[in-house]
Amino acid sequence: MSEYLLEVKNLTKVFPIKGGLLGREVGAVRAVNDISFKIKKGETLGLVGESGCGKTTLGRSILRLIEPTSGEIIFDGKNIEKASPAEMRAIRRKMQIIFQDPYASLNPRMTIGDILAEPMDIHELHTDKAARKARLLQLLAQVQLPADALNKYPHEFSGGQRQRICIARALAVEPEFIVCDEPVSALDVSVQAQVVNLLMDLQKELGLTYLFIAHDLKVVEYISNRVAVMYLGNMVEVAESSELYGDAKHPYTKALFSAIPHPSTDKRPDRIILEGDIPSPMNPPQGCHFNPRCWNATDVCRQTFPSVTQHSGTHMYRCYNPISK
Amino acid sequence: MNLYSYILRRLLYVVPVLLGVCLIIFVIFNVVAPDPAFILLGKHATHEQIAQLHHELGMDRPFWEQYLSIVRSAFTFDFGYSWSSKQQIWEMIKAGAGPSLSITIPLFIIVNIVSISTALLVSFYRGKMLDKTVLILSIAMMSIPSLAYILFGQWYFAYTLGWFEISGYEAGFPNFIPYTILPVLLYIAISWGPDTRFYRSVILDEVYQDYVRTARAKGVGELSIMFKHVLKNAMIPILTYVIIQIPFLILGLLLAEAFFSIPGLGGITIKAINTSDFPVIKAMTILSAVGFIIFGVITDVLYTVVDPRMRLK
Amino acid sequence: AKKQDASERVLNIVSPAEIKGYDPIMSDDLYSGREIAKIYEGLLAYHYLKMPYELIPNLAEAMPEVSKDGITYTFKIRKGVLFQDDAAFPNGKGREVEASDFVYSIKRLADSKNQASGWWILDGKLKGLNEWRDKNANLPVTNYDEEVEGLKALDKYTLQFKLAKPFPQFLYSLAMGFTSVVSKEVVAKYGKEFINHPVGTGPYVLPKFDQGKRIVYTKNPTFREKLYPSDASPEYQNLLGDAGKKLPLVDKVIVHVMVESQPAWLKFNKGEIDYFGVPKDNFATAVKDNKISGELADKGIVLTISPQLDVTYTSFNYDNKLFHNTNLRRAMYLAYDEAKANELFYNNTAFPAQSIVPPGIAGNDPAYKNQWKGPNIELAKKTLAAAGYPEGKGLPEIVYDIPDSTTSRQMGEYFQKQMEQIGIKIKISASPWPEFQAKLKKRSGQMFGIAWGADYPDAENFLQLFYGPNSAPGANSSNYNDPKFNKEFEQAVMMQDSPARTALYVKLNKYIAEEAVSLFGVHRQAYTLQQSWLRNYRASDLHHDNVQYLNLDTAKKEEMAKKF
Amino acid sequence: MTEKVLEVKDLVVEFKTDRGTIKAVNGVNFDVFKGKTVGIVGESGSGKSVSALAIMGLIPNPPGRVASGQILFKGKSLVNMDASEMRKIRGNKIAMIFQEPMTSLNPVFTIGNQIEEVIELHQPQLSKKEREAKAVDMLRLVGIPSPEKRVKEYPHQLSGGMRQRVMIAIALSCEPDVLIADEPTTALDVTIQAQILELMKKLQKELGMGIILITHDLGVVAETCDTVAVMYCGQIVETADVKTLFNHPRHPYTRGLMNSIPSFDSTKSQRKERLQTIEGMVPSLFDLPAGCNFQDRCSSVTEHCRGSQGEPTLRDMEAGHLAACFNPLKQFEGKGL
Amino acid sequence: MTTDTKTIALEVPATKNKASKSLWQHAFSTIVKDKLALVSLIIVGFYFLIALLTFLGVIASNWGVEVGPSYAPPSAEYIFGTDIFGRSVFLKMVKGAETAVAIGLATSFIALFIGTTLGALAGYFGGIVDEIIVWFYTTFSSIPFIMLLVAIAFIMGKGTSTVFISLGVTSWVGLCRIVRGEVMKHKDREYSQAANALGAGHTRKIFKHILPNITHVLIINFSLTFEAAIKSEVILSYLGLGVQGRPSWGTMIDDSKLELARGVWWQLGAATLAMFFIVLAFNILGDALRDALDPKLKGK
Ligand SMILES: Nc1ncnc2c1ncn2[C@@H]1O[C@H](COP(=O)(O)OP(=O)(O)OP(=O)(O)O)[C@@H](O)[C@H]1O
Ligand SMILES: Nc1ncnc2c1ncn2[C@@H]1O[C@H](COP(=O)(O)OP(=O)(O)OP(=O)(O)O)[C@@H](O)[C@H]1O
Ligand SMILES: [Mg+2]
Ligand SMILES: [Mg+2]
Repeated sequence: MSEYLLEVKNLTKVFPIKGGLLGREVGAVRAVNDISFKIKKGETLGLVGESGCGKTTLGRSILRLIEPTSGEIIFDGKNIEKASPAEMRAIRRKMQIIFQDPYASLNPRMTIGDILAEPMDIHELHTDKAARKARLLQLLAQVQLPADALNKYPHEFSGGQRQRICIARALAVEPEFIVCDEPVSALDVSVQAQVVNLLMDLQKELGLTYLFIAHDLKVVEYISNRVAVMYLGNMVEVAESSELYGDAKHPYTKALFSAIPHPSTDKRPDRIILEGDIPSPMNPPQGCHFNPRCWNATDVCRQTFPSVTQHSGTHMYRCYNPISK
Repeated sequence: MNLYSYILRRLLYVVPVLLGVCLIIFVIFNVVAPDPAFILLGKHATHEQIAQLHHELGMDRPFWEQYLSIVRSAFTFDFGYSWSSKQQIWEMIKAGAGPSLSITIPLFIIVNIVSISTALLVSFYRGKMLDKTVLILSIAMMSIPSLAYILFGQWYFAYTLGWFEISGYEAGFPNFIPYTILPVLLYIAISWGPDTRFYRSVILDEVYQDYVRTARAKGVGELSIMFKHVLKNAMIPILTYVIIQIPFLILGLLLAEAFFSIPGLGGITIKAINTSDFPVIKAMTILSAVGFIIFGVITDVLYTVVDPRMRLK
Repeated sequence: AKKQDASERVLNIVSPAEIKGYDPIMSDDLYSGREIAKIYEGLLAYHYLKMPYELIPNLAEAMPEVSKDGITYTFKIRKGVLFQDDAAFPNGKGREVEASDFVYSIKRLADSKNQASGWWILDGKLKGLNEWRDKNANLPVTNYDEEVEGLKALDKYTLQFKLAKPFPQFLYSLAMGFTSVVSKEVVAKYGKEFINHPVGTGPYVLPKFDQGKRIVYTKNPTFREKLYPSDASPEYQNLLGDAGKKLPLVDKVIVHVMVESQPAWLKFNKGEIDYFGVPKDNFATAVKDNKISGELADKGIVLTISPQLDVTYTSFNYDNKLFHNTNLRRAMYLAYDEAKANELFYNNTAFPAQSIVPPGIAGNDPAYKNQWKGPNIELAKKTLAAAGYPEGKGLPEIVYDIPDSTTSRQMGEYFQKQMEQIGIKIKISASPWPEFQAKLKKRSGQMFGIAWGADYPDAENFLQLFYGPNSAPGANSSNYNDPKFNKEFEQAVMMQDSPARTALYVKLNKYIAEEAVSLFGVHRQAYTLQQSWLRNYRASDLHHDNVQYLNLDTAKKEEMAKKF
Repeated sequence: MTEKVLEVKDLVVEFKTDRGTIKAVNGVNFDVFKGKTVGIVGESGSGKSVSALAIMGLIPNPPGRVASGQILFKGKSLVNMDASEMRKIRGNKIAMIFQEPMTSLNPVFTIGNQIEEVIELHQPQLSKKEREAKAVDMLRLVGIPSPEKRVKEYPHQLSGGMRQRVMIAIALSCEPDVLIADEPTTALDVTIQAQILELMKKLQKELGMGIILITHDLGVVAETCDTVAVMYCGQIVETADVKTLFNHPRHPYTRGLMNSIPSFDSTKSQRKERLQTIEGMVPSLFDLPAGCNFQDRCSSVTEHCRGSQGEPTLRDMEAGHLAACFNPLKQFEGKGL
Repeated sequence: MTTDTKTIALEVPATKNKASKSLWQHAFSTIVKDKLALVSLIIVGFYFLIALLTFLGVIASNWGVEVGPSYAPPSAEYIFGTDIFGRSVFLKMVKGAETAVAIGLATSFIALFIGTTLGALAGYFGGIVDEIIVWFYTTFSSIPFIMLLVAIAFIMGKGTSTVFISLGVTSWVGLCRIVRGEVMKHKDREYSQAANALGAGHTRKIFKHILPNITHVLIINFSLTFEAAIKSEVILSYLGLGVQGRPSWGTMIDDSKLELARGVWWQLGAATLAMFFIVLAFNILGDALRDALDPKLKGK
């Protein structure tokens, strides 16, 4: 078995846009375009990018919550995009997802006990009553919630607590891999820190592997071993998180980092302010998708889509005019 | 996609729906409904006459032919003859449309103006006494069955007080006016409650939108907010509600026409129901379904006019 | 209403049902029949002021010559009678009516393509007519030129009928709307639309029927010289004021079609209607002790009470063997309190029916009392026991079908309550008229509450309701089939009016009554209110053409106006 | 110091709810100076937006009302001001930008129309032509490319960042003295946020207005504000000029907030230590504890804080630095960032 | 880690002594607090009680008995007067409540069943299933209500069950449309996605996750259908398609169209009054339910 828990190869997801006479297809959004990456066991891969660039689509495609258009997903050595429903169910025990909005991801009509028991029902785990109860309490303890939470409803909890419940639900099936789709974006800073700590503690304790999606670079950089940057459906740069921050090669990465407001009043290097808007994913610009906003763009950028450049062992980017250190 | 192809597409959808309507009509009246022959032949019918009538009515033809003939009538509006009155149905419809419209059009206009204005007014004073009073009043008025309105109105206003004609109708403008005032007024009373309530809730939905707060922050006056910002946004559900009433306008007001002896389509429909006049019932059903579908399309198209978000590039 | 020209005499009347159209062969529906009779006429008519009903010539010059064997009837028709002016005729001028027009009109009635609702009156009656009908049924176009033996125009003004077998009631059919004369030019011109273009010979014209709720007739300018009768039965002597005057007497007739009785009654009370049959539920307001109530009397309104030629009855479906049990039927009859029903539903104005034939028609024996007519609960219980169902035990629930109207529903509930007294369980099932009809015709019900109104004043028209061969879908909706009765009925039908025939009618009538073949309810009376300014009104079941005799006192009307 | 354009004194805003009356804003004080930016930070529900709406006179009534306190615009009191007079100030002298760029514009009017409306209201002397021209100018000013075309477009045709620029254009078209920006960039991506903040700074310099910037992002505050107020449960718990506050926070809550943000430091090579957190959660406004509202989450809580001394009030820590705390951090203890 | 577990206890303090409330209980307590809604609830409950008691024959079983003269006006003796048979109009009105409640319940349940099933199928499975169901209800809804009623009466013949079925079968379209929309929405909600990620099957997702979350829609719709059915019964009675063999408010009103002209207004009055209160109560209750049950207003 390889050291990689998850391997994504040339994953593409195209959403057809219906319209026109008789609802024909009139266009398509390439929400995820030919993306490949690997995640090691116990590693956290951060994924950043602006709104609509395809982060969620990528995350959900990996779990086949969205059926990918093409590409391969190899999880734990198994190619999952052809798995039968029964196989898929077994695989889902090992892969879980946590969503951005903790309130929306809890069924408001179920108690926390029901919510946490559901995965066990589905996978027929801990069917014995006492064992079930013990497991529920263990889960609550793992996410640092009191035992009396079991009989309560989601609306009785604060945002941070709800996110913990979501985490507990994901943990209920003892997964190896969790896609965290912006799990802290909806939370206040003080609560965000609690959840980030919890996720990191759990990783240490249970040896989890994360794909951590966020648009907050600070959090991503903090939690991840490696960070991937997406722009308009494409992965434009991947590197060790410290390396990415210090030595971004793609102008977009650079701009993204420089745009982060620093909670300090010290002088900072000059900020790169990008011109213009993010283009529509329905008709991305020709060539490098970033070219209209890029200050380094040359003719070639406007014509051909750049291929992957392997910078160092773990650092890759797609750019004709990478920024030198 | 441009507006025209959108309209065309919506219109094309009319076809399967109309075929469906015809199918339902066919199943009900040609397949499962009781044999109409007895009604038509009167008290001295013979077996021979019944068989002949079946032939005459095409009831002995294969089902698909019968279905096709319904479909044909839906597209040509040639509905054949009434069983009960032996009249050509299309002529009956033409004759009945005028009287029906002479009450429904004034009613439609007045009741919508009145209830939209009331709704704007109470939305403006939302939560205040006026709003609560109107709300309770409108619910209360909704809770009385329309038959009670008619019975009472005719007896009290027309007969006891003598303010209006008791019943009757004369064709032609303005001859019909004295006859239509009372039914129109009664139906205004009947529809005012539900309409006002609907419009109020639609308008209130808009009143709490963020853009209203923006308008206030700009210093826009409350009246201007109601009539410019809110009304234009509320226009979308209002339009739907208003336009969807139109096909029913054409069908007339069943009860009113019966009680006020107005020779409209509503009366024709009631009579057809009472005499099991299937061709007329079928025709009325098809007619109103066609109206309903067409006005559905019109609504969709008007959406794109009123709401720029629906405007297609 | 709008102010009407004072010099113009306008009669305002109500039709409580929709008018279906103006084709005489379709006039079986009473209300359409009345409208048709304003425009179309037939060979014979009933004398307006005679009681009992008396046939007199109308378009016929005189009553026909009848051959001894009762088979051949020869008519001379009136000369100079014109069809009303219409575009169908050359120059739009109506032409003279000829004997061949009658032949044509009656063949139209027989033409199966027309699906005439009046065909039954001639079915099997005229020689060769049924054969002609059957033969033409399968032809694409009916051949009206083919001669029929029983129906011939001997010359321009002579018309001859030959019956298949003697049938004295035949003459009544010539006074019915079905046999009114129509012109083939008009039929040809309007085709299916003929029904909306009435062109007859009668006193009033209607240019086009537009399905409106307000039908306006005007005087026919080419109407022949027809005079108000100068003789009358004793009870109608007071209606001779206009004797000898040329008909019609009013210039314009407006018929208001008002299906709901409330507005019609309100309108009459406002003086906007000239006469009006009192709806049952307005009875208490209108009439007390057969006298008009004070409020109405103040307005000068006059009440007319007249017996109707009808009978209400509850009939059994004899397809169901259960009802072959005479004692069961009698028990039910005994349990039913007709007097109370009369009070509830007819304000005590109807005559309890002892048998089927109503008073005023030969065959009704005024002295006869039906021993099985209730209420007699004791006897009913005994009889029920004798029937094999003591206290209703063993008797299944019986479904009682009624047409769905407010009154019928109430009557049904009443019947149910009555039967409960002796332990018979009744379930009421109401259907709208057409479905109710279908149930009768399909023989699918168990019991029905219905009524029969005379088509013509002859006991045969009532007794045939139990004649086996008339079973549903024919008029015998109880499907009663008693060979003994059938035989004697057939015999009676052939007889000319005579004491012997009357005796036979009486016998048959009593037989049906004693057997409790149906539970006979009442013979109703019509209560009509007239405005003080209305002249010459007489209530009648058969005078559909009465409007031409009516007159208005315009001065009186003006005088009374302030009271309204 | 420059001219004081807006003064908020002891502002209390109450809301009536099913469960009783809450004080969403409870005794808030701050001043806005010409050409300067006041930042208001705090967690969700701390009363930031309500304070802003109170200044605009837009507290929804019912259920809310300004229960007491003063809001002075250039010395004139805005509380209880006549509605029509208030309307003349709103959008004209004091303008506001809201958090949700997606829903704050009226979807059925063109953006040109919506800009013109505010000009028409407050500069009635301008002709229709001039108004149109001004709308185009405003769009150009906020950096919308080809503004002549854009004026005819509807909000749904614009991206979120563009819409927020349109909101800014509307707010600035009458050159207000005070601009209230309620989380103007929260809904936007970082790169777009940077554009918008840059734009606001530029325009402030050009127009010299005072800005109230409401946000929960300390980074944004640090970069754009001159003075900062930190709100907690409807009260300002600490206020100071931006440098002082970030370098020497005195209130434990302020420090807690700062510490819970992951630091962005490339020098720390591998996985970092745990983040510092503020444990617990914000108390419900329905049952605030006696004494300090922060007591249950505070690391340096003492008996004082639990009500024996009443509520802590803002006290001078040093010149211009106030904190509402019985046990403030030492001046240099608070060095967090 | 140990320190953390200690602080947790602090975290959920507020709810400790309060019993945990589901959204339903919450909604109920909201309604109970609203005076007008509470009164409406009591009125509705009262009608149901009356209906139950008449159904069991405890009261008004003697409605068919003659208690006085025909058409006696209201008096101390005859509260709402008597009808043509001298039966107590009051008792008929009471008995009519049974009919009304039966019609309301039957209609609403039939409509609920059809509407929910089709709506859920269409919304959940989408694609061709959705298209067929949408086509079906579009077709259905383009036929006027009254025509469908009549048509169904033709097929089914007369009787109380016809009234139930015809009203039920004509009332599901609105609900179906709403359910479809809601199901579509909830299907894409993150909690459904989460269930998906856990490997939940269709049945589980529909019945455990989606349907419980749209019950408020069903309840609100139920109350609307209920009230509309009671009103529709009048029209059906007028058309001669109403209930038979027992009193209903519709037939009472229909009777009164003949009686009114003779001054007998009490049948109309009694039936209208009886109907007025329950329809009014249902309307107010419907509004209150909407406010109380709408999850938009809760939780956040
Ligand atoms: N079901 C769908 N049908 C059509 N287009 C879709 C669908 N889901 C997503 N998209 C499009 O795919 C693109 C990527 O969406 P996605 O949600 O993955 O972005 P994201 O990076 O997660 O954005 P955010 O930061 O806003 O969550 C967007 O342009 C979106 O509009
Ligand atoms: N219309 C209202 N009715 C009742 N309570 C309200 C209303 N508006 C605001 N509140 C309450 O006032 C308090 C402060 O709200 P406010 O919107 O000012 O918070 P905020 O600091 O702007 O938070 P956020 O960062 O989430 O925007 C909250 O507890 C809120 O529940
Ligand atoms: Mg996303
Ligand atoms: Mg806010």
